[in-house]
Amino acid sequence: MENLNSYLIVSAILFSIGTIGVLTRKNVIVMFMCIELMLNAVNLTFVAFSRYLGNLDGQVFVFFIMTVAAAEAAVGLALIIAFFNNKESIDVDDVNLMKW
Amino acid sequence: METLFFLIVSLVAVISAILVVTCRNPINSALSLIMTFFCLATYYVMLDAPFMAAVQVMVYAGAIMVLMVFTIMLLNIRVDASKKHSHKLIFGSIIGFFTVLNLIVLLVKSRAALPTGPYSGEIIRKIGHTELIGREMFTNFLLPFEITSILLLVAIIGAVILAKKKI
Amino acid sequence: MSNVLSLTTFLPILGVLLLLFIPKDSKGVLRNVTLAVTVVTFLVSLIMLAGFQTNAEFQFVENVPWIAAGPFIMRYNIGIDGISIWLVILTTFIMPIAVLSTFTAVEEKVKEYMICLLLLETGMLGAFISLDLFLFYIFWEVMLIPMYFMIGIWGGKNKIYAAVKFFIYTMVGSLLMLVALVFLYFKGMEAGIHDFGLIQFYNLKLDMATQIWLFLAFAFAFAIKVPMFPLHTWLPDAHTEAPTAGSVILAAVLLKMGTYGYVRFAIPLFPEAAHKFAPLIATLAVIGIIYAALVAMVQEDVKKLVAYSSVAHLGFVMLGVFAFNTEGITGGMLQMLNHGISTGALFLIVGFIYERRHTRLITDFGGLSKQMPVFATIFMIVTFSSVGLPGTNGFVGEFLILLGAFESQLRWFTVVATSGVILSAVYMLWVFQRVMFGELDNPKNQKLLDLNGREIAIMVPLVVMIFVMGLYPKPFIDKMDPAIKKLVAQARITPANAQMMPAVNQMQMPGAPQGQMPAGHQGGGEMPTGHPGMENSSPQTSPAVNPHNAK
Amino acid sequence: MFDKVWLIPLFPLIGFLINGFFGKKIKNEAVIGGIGTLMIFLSFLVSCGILMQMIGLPPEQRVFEKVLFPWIHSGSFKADMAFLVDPLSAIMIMVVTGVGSLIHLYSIGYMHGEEGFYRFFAYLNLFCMSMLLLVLGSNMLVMFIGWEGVGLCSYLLIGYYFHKKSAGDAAKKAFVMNRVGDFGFLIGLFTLYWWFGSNHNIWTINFMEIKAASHLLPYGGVVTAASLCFFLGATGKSAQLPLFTWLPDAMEGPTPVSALIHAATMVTAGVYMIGRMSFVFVKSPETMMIIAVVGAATAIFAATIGTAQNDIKRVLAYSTVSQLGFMFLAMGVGAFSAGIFHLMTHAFFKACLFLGSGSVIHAMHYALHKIHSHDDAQDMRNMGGLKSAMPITFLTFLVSTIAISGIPGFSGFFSKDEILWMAFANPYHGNLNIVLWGIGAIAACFTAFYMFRLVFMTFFGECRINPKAKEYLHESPLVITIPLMVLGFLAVVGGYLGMPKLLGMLPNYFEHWLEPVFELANEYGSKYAHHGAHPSHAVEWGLMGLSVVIALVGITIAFTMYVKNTELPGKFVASFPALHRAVFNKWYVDEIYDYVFVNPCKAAGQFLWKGFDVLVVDGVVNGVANVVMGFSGIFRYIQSGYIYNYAFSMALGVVVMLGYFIFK
Repeated sequence: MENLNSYLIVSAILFSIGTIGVLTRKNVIVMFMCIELMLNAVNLTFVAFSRYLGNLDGQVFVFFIMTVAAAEAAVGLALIIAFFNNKESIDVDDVNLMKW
Repeated sequence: METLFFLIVSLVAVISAILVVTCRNPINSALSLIMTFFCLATYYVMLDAPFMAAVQVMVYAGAIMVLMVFTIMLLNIRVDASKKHSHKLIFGSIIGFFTVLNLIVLLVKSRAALPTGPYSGEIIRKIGHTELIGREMFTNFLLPFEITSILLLVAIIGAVILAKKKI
Repeated sequence: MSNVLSLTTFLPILGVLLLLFIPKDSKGVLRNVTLAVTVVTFLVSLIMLAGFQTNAEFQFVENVPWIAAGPFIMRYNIGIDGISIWLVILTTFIMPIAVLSTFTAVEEKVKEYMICLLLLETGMLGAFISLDLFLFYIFWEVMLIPMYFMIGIWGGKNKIYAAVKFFIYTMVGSLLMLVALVFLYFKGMEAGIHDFGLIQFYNLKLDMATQIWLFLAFAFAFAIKVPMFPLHTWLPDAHTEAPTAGSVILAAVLLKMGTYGYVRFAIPLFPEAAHKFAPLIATLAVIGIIYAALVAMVQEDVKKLVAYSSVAHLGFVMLGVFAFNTEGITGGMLQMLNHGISTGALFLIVGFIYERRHTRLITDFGGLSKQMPVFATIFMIVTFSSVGLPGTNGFVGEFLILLGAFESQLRWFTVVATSGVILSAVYMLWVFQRVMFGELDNPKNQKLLDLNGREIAIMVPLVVMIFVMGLYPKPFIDKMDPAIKKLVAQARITPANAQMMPAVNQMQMPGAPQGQMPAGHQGGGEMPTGHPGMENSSPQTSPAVNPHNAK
Repeated sequence: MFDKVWLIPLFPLIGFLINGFFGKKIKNEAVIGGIGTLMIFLSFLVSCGILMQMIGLPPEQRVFEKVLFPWIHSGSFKADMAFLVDPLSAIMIMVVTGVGSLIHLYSIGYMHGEEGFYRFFAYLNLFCMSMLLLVLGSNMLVMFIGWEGVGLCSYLLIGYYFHKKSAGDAAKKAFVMNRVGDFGFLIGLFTLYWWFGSNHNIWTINFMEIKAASHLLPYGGVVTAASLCFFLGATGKSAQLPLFTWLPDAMEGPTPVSALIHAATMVTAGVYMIGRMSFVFVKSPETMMIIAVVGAATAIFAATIGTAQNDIKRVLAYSTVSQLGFMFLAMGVGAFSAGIFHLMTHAFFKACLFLGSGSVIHAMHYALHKIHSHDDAQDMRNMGGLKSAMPITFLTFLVSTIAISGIPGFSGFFSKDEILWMAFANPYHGNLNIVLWGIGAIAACFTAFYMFRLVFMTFFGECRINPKAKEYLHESPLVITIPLMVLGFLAVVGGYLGMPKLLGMLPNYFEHWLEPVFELANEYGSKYAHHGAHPSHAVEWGLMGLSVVIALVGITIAFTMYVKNTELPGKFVASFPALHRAVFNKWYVDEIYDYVFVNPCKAAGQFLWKGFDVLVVDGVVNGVANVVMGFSGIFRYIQSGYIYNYAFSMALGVVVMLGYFIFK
């Protein structure tokens, strides 16, 4: 097993890249993927800590996170489709109903 | 040897993650993301969590990403060159850079606690990861597990209602 | 029937629940159900009136624990006395009329409109019957919201501005009131009161500085609602933009909240401060009377004119209330009822012609008498009621107010205020003349239809009340008299209090029934029986009042 | 019979309700008019009964109060719906119901074929009811109901032809001017009530109770204030200076209305009120003097305007104002019964004059209508020579004119001469007496002049009406002429009730009758009267002769100018153009009022609305809102509405906070 810190650094980098993606991309689906990326970075942290601490709770959490991610993907993609049906676009700039 | 392997996997993971963000075509992004997921699965294996790796591949790389790709295909979005990024990439990069910096400094400055749990690599390998997870899940985490199922049900209903044009 | 008061108050809420089950497209059913609910509420309130004993006590009292949050204990404490019962009756009386007036006026979102109306009714009734300050505050705010929506959704073309203005004006005042309320609560705690019960607070003796600040906060909140000059500018806008029923309710009941607030809370809770500020408030009231009359005179929009006339009328009420004698306060109370009836009727009348012509500009009309004789007759009666012609209700209230104020320290204010009587005749008759008299030269007016059966049915009860209250106000006065005498006794300041006295932060008689209170510790204030008014009138109190009024 | 006094106002009320609610459905003019007339006639009968009973009683038992129901009771204030019957109100109800019945009868003919026939009779009945409440009220508040009620009816009846703008304006003007008076009435009421209450613990507005307590009132001081306020009320209602301008405009109403309301009854309410409260007024020498001066000034002022008017009704209107001035003069010099006496005789002859003019207008209108001419039927310049066409109208008109001019033997002489004599001989005003008398005498001269000018222009000379219309001129029907004849008869004989003692042929029944009412006032008055040398009988004879001569002079001038030498008026106008213009335009009083009161009020209203309400108050409110909005306008850029912006700020926040905790 590698050093815990290595995993955590990788995780941090992945998380940051995900953040950058969410912040900079306009395509809602890509943003969505970036969110998945961030979730996975967190998952990695969980698993790494779990392994390091010898406690399986972290991995159970990862399991739950995956379930939530699946649910999120389903609902989120449905939302995107619904949005696309309305606006013929998945550009996040067009999500402007809240804008005044 | 193991360190080298770790470095290669890390490199692949980071590069494909960067590709997710930078690729113009969402399909390419999706494919890169799958690549990242595989890298993560590799890490899980390296961390003595083969069950998690399997789930990672099946659920993430399989189910979720198929859903994504399917959606991309379904919507058939043109690749629009001019409007890829909402913000200047630089702002995002600054945020990202500082996030990394923060986290790394945090790592460096902090000292992890000593291992507390009973499950060392040997025990896991001896008993079997899947069994351990299963035991944990159906004893200590039974209620959350059941609630998760409800969550999934709600998500299914929500997805159906949202995606449908006329209910 | 011990909880008939709660029944009256929450019947409209039951109506709301009923309305929820009616599909929104069946407008006729919605309207009729709402009408039925309000009529039933009115009938229940009449039962209450029949059971009302003519004395100074609060009746139909219900007092149960409600919220206990840490140090704050709120109770569901309601009851009515001679002062509030008539306002309750006024509310329940006006509501069916207001509902009936919307039958053709509102075609969009009927269900929501009716729900708003019913919620509003509960809010108004609740505010009138609350004997717990916190409960009062809640109902006070409850009223605000349906009214906000009524103006904002079903209003005229400038509705958003008007609705927001109305909301913010009122909100500013009520926030101050909330602060004062909490402060009062803590003051009460020091004296051993552990809830927001109004009656306990009546017995609280506060030092002058506290009284002044609390009075100012309460008075500000109520002054906005009244509205008193110069806080009145929300009223013309709100009235002009609100739908007819909204204007009617706003004028008939909501404005009374302000004056009622003075009568029920601001004066008896802080009598010394009230006396101290009486000249200021009388000044503002008198300015309001003259000012609103002058401004009303030059209005081009009938509805705005009526709105300004409200300001003038409420100025009279304030003058009467701050006379601190039986005549003045009785006049003020009567004038509240009168104003509810006659100004409500005026808004209905404006609504009738607006529905027909979709304009309210005076210049668009002229000569309608010829085309609409019934309308002309009713309009004229209401106009004269608003002007205060003897024989109509407007006179009795106005007269008693002026008489009471003249007897009190406010003599010179009264003289000025009386000239408002002239001005009211000027602007009301002028608008009547321009709308109803003259040649019927506008071709659009030549095909106007006279009032139909429903509209006449709306106006008849109001017209009847105009004459009943004008010719035989005795039952009204008799019912409210004991309560007003009690109020006068509470509002009277004893010489000891009139000095800048040290704080007497203790209750005189903790938990004693309210009715025995005034005679107990207010020197010389034996509950009058033989010649009550003579003892209540100002001359005796004048030496006590003078030190404060001297400026 | 006294007990049935409430029937008197009740009958007209019933008539009002019947005609008001069902008149439109009845349609039959005879029935509507019949009901209206019958109701007021029934009141007249009851009034007669009361009068008869009162005559049978000794003077001290002639006061009776009937409480109908309690009205406003609050605190110490008490006002009942109650009626007071005493010699004064007995006379008033006789005049109101008597003259009222005749005018109702007349209206059946005069209003024939009008669109709102039922409305007219309903209003007329309502008016009678209000007027009866006014004179019968046993406290100030019931009087005030009537007081305002007659104002209302006057408003309704002046505005009867509501499609005419001038009618609407006149109606409003009348009501508002009356309201100015009402303001005074109310303040006066408050002052008395408060003074008695706070000083003597007598909380009352009941006339009899005030009378009983009136010895407590001081001379002058608060009484002056109160009585001046009441007097302001009287000037509004009775069209005295400075509130007289509504009365001539009120002629926009139908002629019977002018006769009933604006000549015989309503406008005399102010006089009646002073009479009713004589014991208060007389306690203030200042007020008495002001009343006398205002009365005399009004008498002369209105008389001058009357000389230059061409509208037949307007001349009569100014004449009414002038005659009312005489009544106030009488009140002001303490000759209360003379004032009331003049009120009564004036009711007879002025009602007759108005009805006569109505008859003329009716005929003119008919004739002009027949030839589709749009000439003014009320303009005397279009009349002339009508005496042959309308003999009965002419005769009654002439009789009444002689009466008003003060020719001995007719009623006006007795009452007016009594007033002039009292103005000269009263003990109250010292040296002012001679001035008052002089003004009164000159006003009487003017009266004779313009009244005969009216008669000559209308009935004498050649007919100036369109020749084609001439053949349509005819005498009015009986229903119109009967009231004329009755009133004409009364105008002749009415005066014999109150013959001056000096002539000694008959006792002065009238003064004797009212003695118990004014006894107290005279007693109070004598406290400060100047008991100088009482003018001798010779002086009285001389003055009486002088006033007759003055009247004759007026008549002669009129005769010279309008019968013998018809160019004279034109020459006169040509030589004094400014004077004529001023008189013709009523001394520009209306314009002055517009300039001084009406326009500033409107301007103030505009300013307060646009300047203060909108600019200052709303400016502050909107200003606060604008400041908030200005800031939010800056901050809104943060709230772009784009999700990624929010995400960006969130991420930034997380990074910064994390960084803070890490690097600190």
